[in-house]
Amino acid sequence: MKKVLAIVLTVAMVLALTACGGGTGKASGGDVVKIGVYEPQSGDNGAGGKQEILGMQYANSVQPTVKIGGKEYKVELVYADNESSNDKAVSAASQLIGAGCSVILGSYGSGVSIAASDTFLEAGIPAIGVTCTNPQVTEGNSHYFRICFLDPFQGTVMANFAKATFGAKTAYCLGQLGNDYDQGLINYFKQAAEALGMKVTTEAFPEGNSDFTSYLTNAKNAGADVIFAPCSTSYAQLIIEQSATQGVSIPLLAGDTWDSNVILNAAAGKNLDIEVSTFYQEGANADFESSFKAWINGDSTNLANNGGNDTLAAVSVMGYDAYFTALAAMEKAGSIAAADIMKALPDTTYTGITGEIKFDATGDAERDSAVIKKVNTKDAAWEFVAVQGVN
Amino acid sequence: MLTEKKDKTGLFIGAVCLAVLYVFLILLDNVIPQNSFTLLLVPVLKKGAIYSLVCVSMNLLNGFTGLFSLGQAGFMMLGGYAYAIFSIPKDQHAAVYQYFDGGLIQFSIPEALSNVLGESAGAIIGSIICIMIAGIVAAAFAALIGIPVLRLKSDYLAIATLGFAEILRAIFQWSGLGPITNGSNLLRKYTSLSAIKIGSLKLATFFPFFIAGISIALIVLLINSSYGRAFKAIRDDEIAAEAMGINLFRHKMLSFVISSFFAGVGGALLAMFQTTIQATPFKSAMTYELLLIVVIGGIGSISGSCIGAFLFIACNEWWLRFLDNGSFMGMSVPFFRDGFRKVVFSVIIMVIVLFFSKGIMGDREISFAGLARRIRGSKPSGGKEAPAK
Amino acid sequence: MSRPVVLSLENITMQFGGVVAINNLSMEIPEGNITALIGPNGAGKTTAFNCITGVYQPTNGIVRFMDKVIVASHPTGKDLKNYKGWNADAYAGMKIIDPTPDQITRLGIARTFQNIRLWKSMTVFENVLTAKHMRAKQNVFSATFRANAKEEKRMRDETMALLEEQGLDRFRDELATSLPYGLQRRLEIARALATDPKLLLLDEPAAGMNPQETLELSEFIKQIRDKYGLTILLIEHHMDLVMGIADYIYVIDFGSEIAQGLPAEIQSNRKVIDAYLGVSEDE
Amino acid sequence: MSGFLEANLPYILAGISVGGQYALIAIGYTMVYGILRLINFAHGDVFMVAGLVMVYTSASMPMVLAIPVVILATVILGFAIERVAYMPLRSAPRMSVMISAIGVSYLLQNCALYFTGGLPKVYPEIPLLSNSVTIFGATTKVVTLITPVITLVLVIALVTFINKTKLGMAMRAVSKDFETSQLMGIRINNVISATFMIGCFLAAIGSLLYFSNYTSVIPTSGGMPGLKAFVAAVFGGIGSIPGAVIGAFVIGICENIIKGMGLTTFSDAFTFVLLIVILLVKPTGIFGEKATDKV
Repeated sequence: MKKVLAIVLTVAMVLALTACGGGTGKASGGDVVKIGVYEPQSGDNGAGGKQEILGMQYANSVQPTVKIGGKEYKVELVYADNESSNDKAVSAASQLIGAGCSVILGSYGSGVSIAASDTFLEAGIPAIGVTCTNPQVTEGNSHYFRICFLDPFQGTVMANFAKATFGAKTAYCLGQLGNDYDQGLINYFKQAAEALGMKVTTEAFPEGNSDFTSYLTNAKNAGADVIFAPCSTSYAQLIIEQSATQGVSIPLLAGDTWDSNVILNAAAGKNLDIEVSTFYQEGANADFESSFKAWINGDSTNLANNGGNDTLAAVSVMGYDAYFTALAAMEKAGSIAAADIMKALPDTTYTGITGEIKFDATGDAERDSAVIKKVNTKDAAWEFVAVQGVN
Repeated sequence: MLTEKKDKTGLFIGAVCLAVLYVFLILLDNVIPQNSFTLLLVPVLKKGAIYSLVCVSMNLLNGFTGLFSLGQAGFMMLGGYAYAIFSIPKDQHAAVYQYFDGGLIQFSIPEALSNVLGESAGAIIGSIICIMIAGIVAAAFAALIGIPVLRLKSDYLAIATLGFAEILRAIFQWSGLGPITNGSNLLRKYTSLSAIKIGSLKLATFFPFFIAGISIALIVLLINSSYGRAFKAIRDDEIAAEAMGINLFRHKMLSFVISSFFAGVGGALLAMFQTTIQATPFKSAMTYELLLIVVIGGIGSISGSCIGAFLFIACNEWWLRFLDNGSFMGMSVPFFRDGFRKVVFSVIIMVIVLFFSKGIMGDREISFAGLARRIRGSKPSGGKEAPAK
Repeated sequence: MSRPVVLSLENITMQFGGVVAINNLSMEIPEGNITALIGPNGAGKTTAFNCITGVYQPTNGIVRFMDKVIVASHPTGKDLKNYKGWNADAYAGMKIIDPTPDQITRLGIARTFQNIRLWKSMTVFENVLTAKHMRAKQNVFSATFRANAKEEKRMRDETMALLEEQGLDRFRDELATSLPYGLQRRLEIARALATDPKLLLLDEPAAGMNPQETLELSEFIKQIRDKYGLTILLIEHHMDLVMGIADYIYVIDFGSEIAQGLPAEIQSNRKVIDAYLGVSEDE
Repeated sequence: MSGFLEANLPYILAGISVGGQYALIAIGYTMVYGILRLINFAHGDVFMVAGLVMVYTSASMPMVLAIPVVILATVILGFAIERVAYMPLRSAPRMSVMISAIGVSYLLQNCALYFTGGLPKVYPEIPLLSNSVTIFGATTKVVTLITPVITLVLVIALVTFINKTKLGMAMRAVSKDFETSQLMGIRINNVISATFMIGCFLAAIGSLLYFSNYTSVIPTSGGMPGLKAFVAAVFGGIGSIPGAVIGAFVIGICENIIKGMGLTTFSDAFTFVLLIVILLVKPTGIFGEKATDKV
């Protein structure tokens, strides 16, 4: 019995090895250009990562080829799951490099992007951040670009919005302990809010926490006018649910992570005021949306990855734009070599669904406004509120 | 007195194998052209070496001293942080500690040494010093934690050490300590493996093997010394050990502190490998993973832990990744989608645990002396390399 | 009784919850003597050993070794309230001394166990060598870096000598637990001797041995006593062995001493015979 | 007074309700430990699987049917885990069994990850349990109030079962002395299976209550509650059922008071501090029996 098992295991290992060797061996060459999709597909940010990938997949289905230097290349997306975890970042990144990707897209979540940054740098492969908003992703990195706005901007936008719309005097911030995205955004929100004369209380919940009633009571007892909770959707769902059952009617504000179906589903039918800042407002481009939705509805896996319905998340749209930005950079470079693309990227411009993408000196897209939208709890849909700038 | 003498041939073969490995690693970094295979191989090798060290240190505690401790990830975290904090260059402080006004500790050992000794020497010596600091910090914490928890027995010790690791993690993520630990945010821009080179000779893969090799050699020497025998005596029968004059608390503490020292060194190497460090991944799941490796390799076997570490890392992060991609050798397979790799992987682990409960090596060691004897055609007699039971 | 007393127990009482396992036991063991502690099963013999060797803290009483108090205790708190033994106040003013077993061994008291406790993953040689660890003149650094090779060699040589003397050298690389029962007992004694004791406590050394082996063991015990200048306290059921080698005998039953004296006196003592034969009260 | 109550009652309520849920999981840990001396690391994941099964069954059948199906499925899962992963290792060293438990936990989590695709699943609303009520100005779910009641009823039933029935007696005998019970003709394997099934039954009930309150199920959902419940079991003296229940309530309430005091960063850490303090003061927990090694 044991011997048979041992043999079976060994054979499986060898097969696996050859499969990898074979699979990656014949990777480059031919008329294929590979784009690495460096996204979380599991872990805390798995849901967001999947939606971002959807955008890229859709874009790939819209335009599966690219013409570079008169030659037609088939664009192949190569995926690596970074499991929302920094300690898996290097090997996931190496996998993409090993597969011969010319450019990398991602990741959802700034921490994993920063963690893989040096690996991409050493390999000389440019990366385009889609929705990673932490300034450190691109700061001091010549190879990392991004097409979204940054946390200092987003935090300030939300602080301004809290002041202007709700006349907030006291804000309660809640983020996950050990999550750099949450803590970073809260930090900028706090700076801006205090500059506006607000009183800010910050608290953090430990990973794996599911009881938020005490935090909500704390917010209530602190006399908060708004709760700013830019955490990942798994926790957001619990916060929404529990503030409804606790009867806490303080408006909930959050950043781009909350722009997700998960939030809509959780908030449906509840008496809550939830407002988020994001990259894109659904309904801004009807043609694009209807075909995107048709594509999502056409495949059950896609539908499941989008959270079970066809509401477009802004990250999906950003993923779509990122894909085309990458193609634009290749066309501009006139080459599929990573080094050429990296050289071409700073001057690449692309007008996407979410607006014009143009990189500044640090490699960040020049964005001066964010979309603020609010949950219509009756219809479980997003409602446009405002386009808000810093000033 | 025959077996007392070191078998010279065995030692020689071992040394040659090690030398060949090290030369290969240096070639891998410098001469062998990068291709899709080496690109995947190199990170697995690096991480495998680091995990080997950490698992051997865990084996020292759990396998050789019989102390069931689950705090290893916590000590790795301490080491990783200590390393990073003391090696972030001065001009990067403002960027790294962006929310904490550039942080509290305003010097970098590798940088300071680079100014004196030149860049590559400074980076190498500086990072080695920081690795030592990492080990010492972890060991110091272990000594503090050990005073209360080592009085506890078996499962209670396990749960208390696990608890301490979780407490440490919360403290490190606390924004009150932000100026030192950067709170919930990453530490980065410190001296990483790619900075380890002599002139243009890259040592990025060699270095973790080198440090892990020395550390494991030290642990092996310790295990084969009088103290190592005392540890094993405690594992086999605490009451008899105490009756033979072995001070339980002192020896358990020694084992705990030494194990933590090397876990700290491993943590520092992991930080170098990852190029960024954050407290989040160092949770109990990581300790469980290490424990699984130790068991798969064989509790009480150093070479088993090393083999286990490489196999585990390779399977987890390389060989089985194709299971996630939806196709196998060009064919698309219905069950293959993301997450399937982990299912298969955990089934393999269960099979090993259930059907090969002694692990790959049991409590034996790979012995070059035995190998030499086998080559010469005589049977191995007694000693460590023969099956113990 | 002109020889100096090596070990003395004074009024040792050991109470577990409501059960008094030893009640007011006093003993004196002169240097170079072989003293036996006998009694029926469950009389409290091993408990007495455990009180001497620091495994248990006695509830009351003191133990002296070479004129020095090594164990001292008196009931306090909850124990005092439930105390059922002899005079609770006798040592009330005394500082409690509760050493760990290794401290006792360091002083020069070694023991064997009733249910053999050899280190099962180690060879015969390693079992004895490890017992030498306590007296090794090296710290963890010098041991790891082999800085004091002479010390290590001395330990190994002494161990080898000890094994040869016990006739165990043939088995040096065998696993300790693979030895036949009688040899395991011998190995335990060899291991205890490796700690350089002045006093050796043997807990039923002849348990499970046939008459021939028992006879050999008696000779062996006398031999090591003379060779190492030991004082020996042993617990035993085998009357042949006890009567053959003991210089003096203490008999306990239900935790209390019922007789003491020379072997011949004990053999004819009515109380002892009753205790062993379980004579009922009315007879 | 009413202001004080209104401000602080939610903490206590949350604490009691969380405590009740921990208690139901903790009993599973403590019973298994009592008999096998095994920390069943997979127990928290069984709890998570129960939650996931509920998500999937409730989508395809009415609630009255779904709840019994979930409970049954969880009990069968517990039985299967014991038979497959623990029974073959009965004579193996304790460490191996514990590793097997970690392996099962790993497997369950990864299977959950595979089936859910890593997306959080929304737990269905159970009529009655999920409704909101207001007491003393504090609003909460019905389940919060019901949890301690259900917990106490189940614990009393369990204790009666263990003290009064033949199987219960066998369980007590096995936990006192494994080998002797075997010699006395007790069918060890049946007793152990029964223990696992009872533990999983309670975990399933616990999962119903827990996820009705915290309506998101992810593969790691079982981790923290599992760990906390285990801490509760150790706190109360592992092997003791009343100990586990009291430990669970103490931990649940303390945790929420700590959060209320604004020390949110350390709410988990505090649980472990509490544990370590108790272990140092009373190494076998509050109700644990002192074990002495026979020399």
